[in-house]
Amino acid sequence: MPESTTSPQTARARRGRPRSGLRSLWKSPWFDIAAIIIVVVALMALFPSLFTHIDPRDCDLSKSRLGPEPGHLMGYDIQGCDYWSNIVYGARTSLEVGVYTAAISFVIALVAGSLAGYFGGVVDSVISWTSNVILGIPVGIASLVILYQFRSRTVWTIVFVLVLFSWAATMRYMRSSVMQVRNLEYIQAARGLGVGPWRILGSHVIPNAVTPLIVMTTLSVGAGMAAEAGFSILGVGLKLPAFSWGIQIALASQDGNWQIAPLLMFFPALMLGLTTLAFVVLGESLRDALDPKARR
Amino acid sequence: MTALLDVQNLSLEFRSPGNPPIAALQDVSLTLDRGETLAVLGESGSGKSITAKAIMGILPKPASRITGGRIMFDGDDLLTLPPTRLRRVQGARIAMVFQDALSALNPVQTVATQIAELYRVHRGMGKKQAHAAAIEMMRAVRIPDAANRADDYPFQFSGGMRQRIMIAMALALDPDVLIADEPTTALDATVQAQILDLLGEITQERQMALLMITHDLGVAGQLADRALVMYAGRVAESGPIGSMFESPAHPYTKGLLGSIPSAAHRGGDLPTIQGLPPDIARRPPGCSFNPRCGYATAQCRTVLPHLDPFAPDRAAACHHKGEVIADAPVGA
Amino acid sequence: MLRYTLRRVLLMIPTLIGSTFLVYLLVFLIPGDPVTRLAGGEKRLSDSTIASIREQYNLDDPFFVQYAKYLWGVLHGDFGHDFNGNSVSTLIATALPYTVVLALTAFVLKLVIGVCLGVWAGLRQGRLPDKFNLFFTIFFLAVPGFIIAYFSQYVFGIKLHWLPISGVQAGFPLAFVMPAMVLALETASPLARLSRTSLVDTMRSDYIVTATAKGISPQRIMWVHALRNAFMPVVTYLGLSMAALLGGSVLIETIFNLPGLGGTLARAIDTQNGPVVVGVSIFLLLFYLVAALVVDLLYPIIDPRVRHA
Amino acid sequence: ADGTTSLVAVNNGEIGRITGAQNPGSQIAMAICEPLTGIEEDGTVFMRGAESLESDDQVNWTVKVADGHTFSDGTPITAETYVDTFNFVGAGANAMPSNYAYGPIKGYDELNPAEGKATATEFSGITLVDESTFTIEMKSPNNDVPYILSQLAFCPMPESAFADPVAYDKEPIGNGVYTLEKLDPQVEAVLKKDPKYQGWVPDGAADQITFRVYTDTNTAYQDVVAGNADLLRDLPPGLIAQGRNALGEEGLTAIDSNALETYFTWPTYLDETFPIEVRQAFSMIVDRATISKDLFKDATVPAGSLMPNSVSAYREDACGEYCTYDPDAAKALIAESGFTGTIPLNYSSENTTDAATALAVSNSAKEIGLTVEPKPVPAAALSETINSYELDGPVIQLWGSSFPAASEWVASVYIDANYRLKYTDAEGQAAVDAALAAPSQEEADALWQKSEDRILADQVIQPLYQQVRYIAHTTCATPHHAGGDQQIYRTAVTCS
Amino acid sequence: MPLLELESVRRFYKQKHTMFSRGTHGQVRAVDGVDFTVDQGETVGLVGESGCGKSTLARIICGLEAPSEGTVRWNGADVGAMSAADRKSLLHREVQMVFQDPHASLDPRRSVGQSIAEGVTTHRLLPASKVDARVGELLTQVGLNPEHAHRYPHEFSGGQLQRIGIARALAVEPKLLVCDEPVSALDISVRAQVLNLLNRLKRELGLSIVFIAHDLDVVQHMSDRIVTMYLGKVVEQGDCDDVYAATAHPYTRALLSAIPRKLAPDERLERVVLEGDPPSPIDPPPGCPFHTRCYAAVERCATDVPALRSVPGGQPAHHASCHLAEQITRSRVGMVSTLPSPLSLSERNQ
Ligand SMILES: Nc1ncnc2c1ncn2[C@@H]1O[C@H](COP(=O)(O)OP(=O)(O)OP(=O)(O)O)[C@@H](O)[C@H]1O
Ligand SMILES: Nc1ncnc2c1ncn2[C@@H]1O[C@H](COP(=O)(O)OP(=O)(O)OP(=O)(O)O)[C@@H](O)[C@H]1O
Ligand SMILES: [Mg+2]
Ligand SMILES: [Mg+2]
Repeated sequence: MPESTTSPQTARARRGRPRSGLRSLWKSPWFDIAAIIIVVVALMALFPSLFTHIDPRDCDLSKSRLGPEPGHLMGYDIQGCDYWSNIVYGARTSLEVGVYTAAISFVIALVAGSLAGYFGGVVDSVISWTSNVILGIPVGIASLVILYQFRSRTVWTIVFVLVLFSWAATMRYMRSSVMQVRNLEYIQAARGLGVGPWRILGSHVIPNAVTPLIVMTTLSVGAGMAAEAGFSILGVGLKLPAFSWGIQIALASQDGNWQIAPLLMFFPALMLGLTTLAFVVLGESLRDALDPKARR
Repeated sequence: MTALLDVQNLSLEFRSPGNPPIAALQDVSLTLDRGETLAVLGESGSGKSITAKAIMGILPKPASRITGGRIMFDGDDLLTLPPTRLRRVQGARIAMVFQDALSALNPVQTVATQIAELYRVHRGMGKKQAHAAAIEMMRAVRIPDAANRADDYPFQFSGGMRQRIMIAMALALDPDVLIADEPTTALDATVQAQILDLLGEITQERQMALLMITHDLGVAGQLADRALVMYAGRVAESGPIGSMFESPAHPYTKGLLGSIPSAAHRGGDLPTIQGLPPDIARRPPGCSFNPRCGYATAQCRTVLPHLDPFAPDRAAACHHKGEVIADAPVGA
Repeated sequence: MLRYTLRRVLLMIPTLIGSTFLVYLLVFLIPGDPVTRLAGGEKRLSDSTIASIREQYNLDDPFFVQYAKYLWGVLHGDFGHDFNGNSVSTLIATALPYTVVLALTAFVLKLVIGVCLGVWAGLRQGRLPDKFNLFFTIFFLAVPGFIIAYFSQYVFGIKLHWLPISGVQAGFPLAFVMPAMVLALETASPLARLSRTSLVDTMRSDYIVTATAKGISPQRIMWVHALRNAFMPVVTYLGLSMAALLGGSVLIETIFNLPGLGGTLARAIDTQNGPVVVGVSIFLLLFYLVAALVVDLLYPIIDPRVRHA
Repeated sequence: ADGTTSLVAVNNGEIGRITGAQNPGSQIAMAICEPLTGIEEDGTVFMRGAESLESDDQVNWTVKVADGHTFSDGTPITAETYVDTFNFVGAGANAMPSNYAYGPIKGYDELNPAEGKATATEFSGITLVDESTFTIEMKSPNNDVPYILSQLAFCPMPESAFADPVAYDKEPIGNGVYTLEKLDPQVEAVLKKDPKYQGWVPDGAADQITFRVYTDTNTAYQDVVAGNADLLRDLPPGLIAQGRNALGEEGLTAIDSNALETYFTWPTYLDETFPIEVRQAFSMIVDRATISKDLFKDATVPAGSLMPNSVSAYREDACGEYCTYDPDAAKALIAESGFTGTIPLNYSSENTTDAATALAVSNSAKEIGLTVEPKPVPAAALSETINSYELDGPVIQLWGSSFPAASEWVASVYIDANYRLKYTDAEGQAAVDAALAAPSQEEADALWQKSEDRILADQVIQPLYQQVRYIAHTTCATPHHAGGDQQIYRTAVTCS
Repeated sequence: MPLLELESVRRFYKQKHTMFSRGTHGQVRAVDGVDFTVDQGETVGLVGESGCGKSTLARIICGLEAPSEGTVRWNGADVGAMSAADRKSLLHREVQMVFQDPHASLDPRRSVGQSIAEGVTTHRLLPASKVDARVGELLTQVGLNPEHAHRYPHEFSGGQLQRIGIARALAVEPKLLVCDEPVSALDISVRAQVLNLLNRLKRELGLSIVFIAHDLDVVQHMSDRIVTMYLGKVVEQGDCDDVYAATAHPYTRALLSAIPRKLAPDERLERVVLEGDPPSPIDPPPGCPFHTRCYAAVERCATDVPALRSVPGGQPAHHASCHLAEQITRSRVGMVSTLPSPLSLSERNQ
């Protein structure tokens, strides 16, 4: 065989193609916006005092539900507390609950869905059976009862319950796309190379089947944030007074408060929406970056 | 008189993030008339399929970009034709057989549906009628037991059968131009002969123009009137197939013909063109073929040869075509 | 295929038993004694009354005895009673039609909205419709459902007088249009997103190029070629959501005053009425299981390469 | 169309039990029931099913049943009907939720032993005299008997009801102004005026009343605004402001005599943990005026008394300094007590106004360095904790009277079955007993106030606010109430 | 003992995937009772009509598909009875396949370098640091550029992908390479390079090859032995020279005669044109499956199934399933004169 005209080393130096497309992420303005939102919200969660000097519980009841004014950009909440600092301090719980829940159930769904979809048979039956039982239980009571058993509840307790009841549904997306991919010829080719089932799953099936799961997971970040509020209100969530966007939305929605002061609803919903948007865009960019055909 | 299909100086680039664009096609020109068969030969990876896709208007987006040239079909420039008018050309007047038939067929539609779709979309036929016509086409390309297999899915067919489905699809609407990208590679000799006969018949009877990409010089010789040899994204040589095979004017063509195996080689190595096939991302300066060329001179390493006509209907992009022709003919 | 179906149907039995047991246990474990609240808000029942009521509903038995008695009843077609003396079967039978009508209407609307939005965005990837899809999704995710519900009640009920504000008095379709629409909008986001993304993925396949070469319009390519290929996750979602819709959206049923299953279940949980909770749950679970089975049976029809073991 | 009037009233939530219960079917029960007595708007009693009700000693009461009154199915109502009903409902074994109302009658304890089987099947205090007369003997002197007998718990039931009271509840046969035409617990109940009914009919009572189930207040409100429903009671704060604009004066009525009050209650078994100074301080950091005005937008009024203004013994400021917002004094008190812990403030998680209150209290406690932890508890769990004396801190509790009498407010604090505070106080109890036996209202009121002062001094129960009932209605409906308690069937209706 | 041994292997596919289909009715008989062996260092050319079951057979050999009936023995061990670990370390380590459709058999989300390296890393053939170099070497061997390793499948031409498929299979250094039309999309020069490479590996490492191709010149050049299939069955097999020179089955003959030879048009004697439609593998005709299209068919062909047996008068290893094998061998119908005549061949063989 003839020799190559250039040695591999010089060639690589000349056309330094990144192995994965992750670097191209930074090229998209949408991704930038999403990244900025996430960074800002994360900063809020970590260092709320960077964003506000007002104690969120320094309240004056007579200012209840007053609108924005200088120094109080978002006005006052129902209790007459500065709403902006409430929002800032709410970032932590909301972000933690939303992101942890989404991330953990993503992982569980990924694993369970892949196993069920790829191996089928008994594995599938067991996993599907479990998920069916979970889906058949009314989440309302189940989470109430479970959370009630915990005397001290942290963010992780909430996340635990939310994950417990969310992986069962998301698992099915993974399962279905794995079922679609598992018989394709390149999977057979890998099998023919003697690649073990786990490697096949990890490096061939999952990358080609994970898209729907990413979509559903990023969308669920907001859902987790909202669900946390329900627990707090019911008395099985975090110890009150707690701050979170979910609680703020829930309080604003009670007793017709939103009719008197719609902004109380607007601001936390906006934050929740922006954060979800950021994660959705992030997921979308990630997906594009992982798909060699999508790169521009 | 202009030809039915006239590709002029087509140039095309591939782009990918973080890399300089790759000029996949440079100044590719070709013409094709009614009833004529043009064989496109050339190195693997030289841009044959890309040329075909460019004509079809189905280049991969957003990776590729046409940087120059025109594709005239029946008086229209396909590159600037509005989408709705282009669609009336695609499939109906210009049709294409794709190189890899499994990926090119929709995995979740039965093969008959996919053929019938053409009748339904372009001819407005009813469902039943289109289905029947589809089965008829499947028979024409010699799918055994066509009526019974019509409702099978592509993955249930063998490689050659899928390829024939692609051919059936391309021929379904009696196109004016058929672009066939290695249409018979997966067919055994008997079926291949039948399909080639069928193609020959259609070009004769219906004055269809056939642009046939192939590596099988036998097939080319049997079917084509003219041939076009591509090398590294450029046209190396073009001309009537007979005279070209007899006296190639480009060293690559010559090398190609010289690589045809014969009984004499049994047990030993087959002849090849020396050197490594070029990478279009890194063409050497001057003539792309110069590192592998026995005729190469200093001029070849610096000056890009143009596709010069030299005999009636023949052209070659070589600084030394005279010498090449003069050398003794090669091969069988 | 038939074997697979049979096996799945048989598997439903342990699933049902497992779930009812769990649900019953959960109700049992809900903190607090349901009976103490029967007198209403403020007044407290006398101890003797509480004792009598507990006896009446078997509440003084240990858990397993309660469950056994319940199961025994179920096997004899008696699903028990709520604390107001309504039989659970009647409750379900009256609530079910509303829920089914609402769920089906919402399902159809949602399917149309979600898939159309997805396809539209997929067709114009990166352009305005795509962005619209994104913002639609986020908007309906972030804005609480009741705002949309109240807003549409205000606009279409009070201002325009097109539709009744609430209740079932107007019958189908009038009474169901608005709640179904709101429910559909509220839940169409994931569908829109999912179908859009799956479609975009699919649109990068080679056979889409073939379709283009056949001179088929982008719309037809989307609907006929890409959609079915992209449909696996979408159908999965639809299956799950059909079951969820039949479970009823408590919020929408509450706001629009539809006496459906969701509300029945929510109230039963609230009053810790085991028989009702379990009764409704069995029902919903059955829906869910059937939906899951249908979806699983649909997979190989959507994509013939999928086989069930 | 034919000149008949009709009313569509909002029923908050599913129609539960109608007969023999407090809520939520009681509005329907009121319309189909004619108790022995009735209550006027100003809180005075008048005879309905009874022709007369007399007693010399406030212990033994003689009831003469009005002649010719029948159940809607035509069955005549006699003294025996009442006696049978009372014996039935009063017996705990029959599991009638309204059983508690019979507590003051002699023989109740034998019928309702705290544990074990009942030792009697009939009230020893109730005797049938003749066809139209029976007597009731109370445990102790009780001048509230005319009020007590106005309660739904004392509605007569036909004999057929006793066999299966649950079935009867679905098709009740009443003796009141209306009969139940149609009942669909999840959708609506339709009542029609009973043409055969002989007794007292409220002015302007509609020919037909529909109780339509609404599960969402805002929706109900919108339907009232749109004219699809006529009457909605208990508007939440957010809707009151809204209603003022949308409905105006003629569409929004506030009942100015109140019958619901919210308290902080401190179980006495926690006295060690939370000494009296702490309780006093706690009460003083509550800014009742601002809570009512700003937090609840006037849906409540600050309470300074354990009784609401619908009771004649009511004083505006019985509580004095401890119900006045004074953080500095509170701080001093806490310092004095040396208390450093956390006060968990329990409330029912279902109650959104309690939640807002708890948070407000917690916020203002923080200003003086006191930690109050708002602690929502699922309603059933909360009742159970209260009933089993296992609270860990004060609890926000709502109390509503069944009739406008001071006993319903002050006396109930001493009855352990109500708040479960384990509160006893000999002096206060004596005042209560005396008040119940007092011959005149003035004397009684003075005694009530005295016992109220005792309770307030012990700080076991602290007034917070009284709910103001706001009613949204269409112009054709004029809401009516009886001593602060709105009774829908008494709404005067002008539209057809 | 042959390296690979297939014993009456069958593979039926359910055609219509309805809920209730059962039994063998309506099944595609893709492979219908094939006995097949490959020896160490041997190249077996597998030819046959499109759709006759070659790829299916190839997949069965590589253990990618289980036969419906029959046994496959690799190195004497029954593949069907192997444990998963054995399969990996024995079968997949030593038998590799080059897929007919190079595009579909490459993971679109992995760079071709990753795909090629996969076999090497799976079987831990090389330390991680040397894998890249090995990939580069393999790419060079098949005439591609080492830096192409970082590209993704969709960035390659059909012929390039085909070579990547070959590189992937060679990466594992198998004992048996099953090539399903490995060079069909390559121009002659590159094809020659690849074929030379395969032959070199065979010479140097004793690689065995099952070579499926339609280009009979290539098959002839590569193969020691030829197997012809028709409708899921083996109809002729024997040493390459014997089959080419003394073709005993009319179908093989038809195949040989159909090679397009524009370059030497006049050397063809007579082309055998197959009449009629190819029969259906769902419902194969009775008797000899080829009789419906056979130019030499006689009455008994329609009823009697011919057995695969030694060609009378030919080499003992030369088998054909034709009642008329002897006549066919003698006739010159469809023979191509560029090939040595049967006579001279037998002379040479002696
Ligand atoms: N998964 C499948 N389901 C149903 N039928 C199948 C399947 N795979 C192959 N077949 C059928 O089996 C027969 C043999 O197919 P195979 O791919 O082995 O043919 P082949 O000899 O490789 O043909 P070619 O040369 O055209 O590639 C064909 O009729 C084909 O339609
Ligand atoms: N998306 C892409 N990005 C970058 N390069 C590409 C892309 N698609 C094709 N190429 C390159 O373009 C060149 C021409 O490809 P084309 O498919 O036209 O070759 P071909 O002549 O048809 O070869 P073959 O005979 O092997 O099919 C090849 O070198 C290929 O690597
Ligand atoms: Mg090509
Ligand atoms: Mg094949």
